[in-house]
Amino acid sequence: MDEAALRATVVTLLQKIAPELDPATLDAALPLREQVDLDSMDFLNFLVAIEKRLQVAIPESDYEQLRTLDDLVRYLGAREPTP
Amino acid sequence: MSLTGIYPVPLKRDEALELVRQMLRIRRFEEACAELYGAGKIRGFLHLYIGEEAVAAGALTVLQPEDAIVATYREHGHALVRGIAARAVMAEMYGKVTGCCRGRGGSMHLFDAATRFFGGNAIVGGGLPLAVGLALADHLQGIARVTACFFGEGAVAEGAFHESMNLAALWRLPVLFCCENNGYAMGTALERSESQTDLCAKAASYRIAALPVDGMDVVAVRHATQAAAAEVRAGAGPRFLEYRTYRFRAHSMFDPDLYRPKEEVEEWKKRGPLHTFTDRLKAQQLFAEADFERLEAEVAAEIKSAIEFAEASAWEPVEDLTRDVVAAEAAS
Amino acid sequence: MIEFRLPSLGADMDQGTLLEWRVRPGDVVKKGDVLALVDTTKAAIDVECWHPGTVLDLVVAPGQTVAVGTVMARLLEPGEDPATVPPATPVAAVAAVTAPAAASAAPALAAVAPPAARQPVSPAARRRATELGVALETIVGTGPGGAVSLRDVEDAATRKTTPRDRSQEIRGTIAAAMSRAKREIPHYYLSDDVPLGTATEWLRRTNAGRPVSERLLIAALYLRAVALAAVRHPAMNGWFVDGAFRPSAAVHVGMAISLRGGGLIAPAIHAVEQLSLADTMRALSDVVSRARAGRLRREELTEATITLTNLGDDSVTAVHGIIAPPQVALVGAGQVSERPWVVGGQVVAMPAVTLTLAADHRVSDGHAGARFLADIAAQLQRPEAL
Amino acid sequence: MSEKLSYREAMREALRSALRRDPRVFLMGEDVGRYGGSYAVSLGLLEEFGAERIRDAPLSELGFVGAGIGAALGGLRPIVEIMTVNFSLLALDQLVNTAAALRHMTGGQLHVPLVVRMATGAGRQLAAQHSHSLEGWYAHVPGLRVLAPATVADARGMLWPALEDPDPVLIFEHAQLYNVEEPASSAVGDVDIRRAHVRRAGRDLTLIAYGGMLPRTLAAAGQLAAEGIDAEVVDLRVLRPLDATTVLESVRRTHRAVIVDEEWRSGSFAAEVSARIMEQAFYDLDAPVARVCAAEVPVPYAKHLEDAALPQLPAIVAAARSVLGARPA
Repeated sequence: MDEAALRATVVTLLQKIAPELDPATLDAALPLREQVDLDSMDFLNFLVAIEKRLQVAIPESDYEQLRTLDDLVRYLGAREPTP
Repeated sequence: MSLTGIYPVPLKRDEALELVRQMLRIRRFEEACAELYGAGKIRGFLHLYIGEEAVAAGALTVLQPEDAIVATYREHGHALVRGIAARAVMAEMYGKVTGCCRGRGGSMHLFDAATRFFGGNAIVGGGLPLAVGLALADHLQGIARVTACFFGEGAVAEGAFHESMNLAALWRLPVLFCCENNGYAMGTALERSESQTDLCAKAASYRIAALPVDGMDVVAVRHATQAAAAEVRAGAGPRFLEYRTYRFRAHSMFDPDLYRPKEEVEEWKKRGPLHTFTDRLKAQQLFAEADFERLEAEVAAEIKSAIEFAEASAWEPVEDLTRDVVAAEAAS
Repeated sequence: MIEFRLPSLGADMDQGTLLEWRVRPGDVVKKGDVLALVDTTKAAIDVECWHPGTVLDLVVAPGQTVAVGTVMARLLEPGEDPATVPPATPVAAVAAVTAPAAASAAPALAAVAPPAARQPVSPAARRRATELGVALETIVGTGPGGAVSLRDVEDAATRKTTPRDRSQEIRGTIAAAMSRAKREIPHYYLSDDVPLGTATEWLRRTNAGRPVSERLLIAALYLRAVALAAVRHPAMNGWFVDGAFRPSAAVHVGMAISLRGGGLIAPAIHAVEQLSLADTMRALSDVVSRARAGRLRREELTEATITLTNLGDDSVTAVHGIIAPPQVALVGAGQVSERPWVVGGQVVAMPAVTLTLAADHRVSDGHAGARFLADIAAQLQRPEAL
Repeated sequence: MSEKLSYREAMREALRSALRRDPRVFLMGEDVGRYGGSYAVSLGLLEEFGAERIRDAPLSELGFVGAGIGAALGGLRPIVEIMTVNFSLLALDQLVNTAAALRHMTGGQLHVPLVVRMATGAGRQLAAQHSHSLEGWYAHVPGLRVLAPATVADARGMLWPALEDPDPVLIFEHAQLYNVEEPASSAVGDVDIRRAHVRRAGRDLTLIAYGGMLPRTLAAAGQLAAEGIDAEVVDLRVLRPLDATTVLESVRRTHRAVIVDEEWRSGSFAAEVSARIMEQAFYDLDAPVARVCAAEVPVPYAKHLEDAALPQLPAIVAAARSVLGARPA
């Protein structure tokens, strides 16, 4: 999956959590949770969806690295697909 | 009127004076009431007994304290002679809380449990079945006392009269039926309301021994009542006395009194119970003008005091309005 | 024949709009099956069936708004011959609902009747509100006894711009419930800073070995701690109804969940005191996702016995909440942050949370509340036992 | 011309006119003749119509009411006067067991074209045996028509339609109304004895009253108007069969109802009216129906207690305000 496709997938999954999200207004370089109003449960569910879809394991200790959309795409691009 | 006439009064002086005093109390009390009614102190209906005093004075002075009295809405005299304090009666007429019924009954509804005075009934004939029941209670409990039931001749037209006469006779109950026949049921003369104007004949038809009495003669009333009450008390069953009397005033304060000739009223007034009795006593040297003056003064003081008491008394608090509709513990 | 009627799912629910049927005629259903999804002023709610049977016909069509108590579908009892069943009578839309139809709702629903006192609304106002599509919960009554009057409804209708705006309705529902709470419940408030060093470390270690879907949130620890403490402090757990407190044996924790686009809902997670921590987490996850999707069940809306509100994701230190009637207590948690903490005579950086308690003074006093709060704090020091 | 006519005179005129109009009509009761009626309603009629048609009866309520029923069966049109509603209890048997029942019980063979008039109500310090309002009891009984004229015009105009009614009609005359006067010109012609009457139009609430409570209720409406509250006043005037239509039409417009009734609250006629409103206009109500009734005590003699026992103007005004809630509609 190329970066564009990966980005699109992540946004789609994010929209399932936050249906009102307009991707055009999302700044990929700014923290997601503030922009999209994700609480810890939303974020958890978001990660669950990513794990399921992309078969990527995300340890809790990595949460700190996953603040922006760019972070996520970079992080997932480095790990996908899980063998 | 067989017993009327000038014959010696067979009474001791103090007994005679007591009869005068009671009649005088009633007369002066009611005259005061009429005046107070005009002044707006007494309201509702006010039925005066003036002219008929000999009946209450003669009859009630020979009944015993344990006997029961049932009366009508023309009952001020009965209440006074029975021993309800004039001040309590007057306060009741005023509607004050110190009245014998806390001011709830007024003129037509004087009651006093302490003297076994069971009203005070403004429904014509309403007291008769009640009296039968009081007597039934005595009969069933074996208590030898009399229930004296006063009612006007107008009540004779009610079904309650006939039902009560029959019950009392059938069960031989100790009721003394005291019919005060003043000739008019409100405005209707006896002969226009009864096919049989001989009321004793009606009683006799129920096999009740009946006697007409000159209700203007306090001595006749006294003796007839004494004798009849003794028979009733002895268990002979009910007795019926027809006191033939006359009210000098209209039926009530609101009665223009157009239904009887003025001459008739004047004729009866000549037979007024108070002055005919005192005349006889004077003729017998049992009574002097000074006695009369002394009694007048006593009675005047009593009534003045009663009025002052009523004037000074309080009204029942409005918060107590719903008190005594039923027993307190059952009220909700 | 079984009549499947629109149940009353909350104190203020008079009607509902059928969103979709989950069954078709001929389907065999068992007790507890969800038959329909119904939209209410509060949420879209799954409505289940209380009797086994076979769906005979669907009386109400999706999109139709009907009064509580209206027969929505008819089911044949097991073994019943459809030939013996008379044809269904069509259902009137709610604006034309007649008195008997509305009145007939009560008996069948008594068992699930909401505990809260009914909002006083005059009959004329209620009817007019239906006609105008005004949510009664949003209206402060000025009629006799504070009842919503005809004029109140008409005033509200003229103020209103978007009649079917969900968030506005929810806002109104919250306004009504919270106004009532502030009016009726004498609140008292307590707070305590609770160290979470042990708990956060335990969570970190526990979550480290787990896939995302099995990881725990601190909220789950709070839920369990509150439930276990509530069992020991019955004056915090139950309902105040008809002038008396009725403690609850089970602890159904209403979890305050903020809704996207505004609003708040606090569905109950049932019998948390009996759940494992993992099950608690699963229940929490489930209820949050369904709440956000507008898909709650009726019990979840009406049966909470105590509320937990966790604003830990927001940068607030403490939350002083309003009790949701007829409950009598609400526990609030602020943000978990590192704070200077004295441990063994040394100041250390300690993850800590400010826990608050809002409780009903008609039922308990500050001392009892303090002990309850202390108990929760103590539970959180032993996360492995949660 | 502003010649006045009192309620008493209006009733007398109604009697006189009926006696002149129909030879089958006669008046019977206690002291209706020579005495002129206990409330002087029939004063002078004896002289004009004679003792046969203005017939004094002994104190035999059961007897002469029953005789009135018999005379009606026998082809006459009796008007029976009972002194007060309290005394009518002595005749309750004949009224309920005979007059009201005969038509139905005989399968329609017999009917009782009888009119019974009686005074009702309190306010004159006559205490517990002369003051009650029991018309609601009679309104409970099928087979009777129960009227409560509250105005001079109704006093004048109800009697003839009542006499034309082939079934028994009871007319309750509140004793407090006898001296009420209205311009004589207002009291002409028959009155519809099937319909209630709106005495005052208003938008904000409906005050419902009858008989002796009507003047007081109108006064309350006047006082409310000064406060900016526009009350409609419905005079029921026919208690049986109740003209629910007029009441409901009004309540559907105003959405609020206060019923003023001198009867005791429990089981009062007001209770019946309230139930009708609840049954038939529930969804039109914007406030609970309120009632202003007598205190549940036998009416006491003392003035202040009697006043306290009866529905008074301030209580009516207060009830009206209460159904309006926090602000006037």
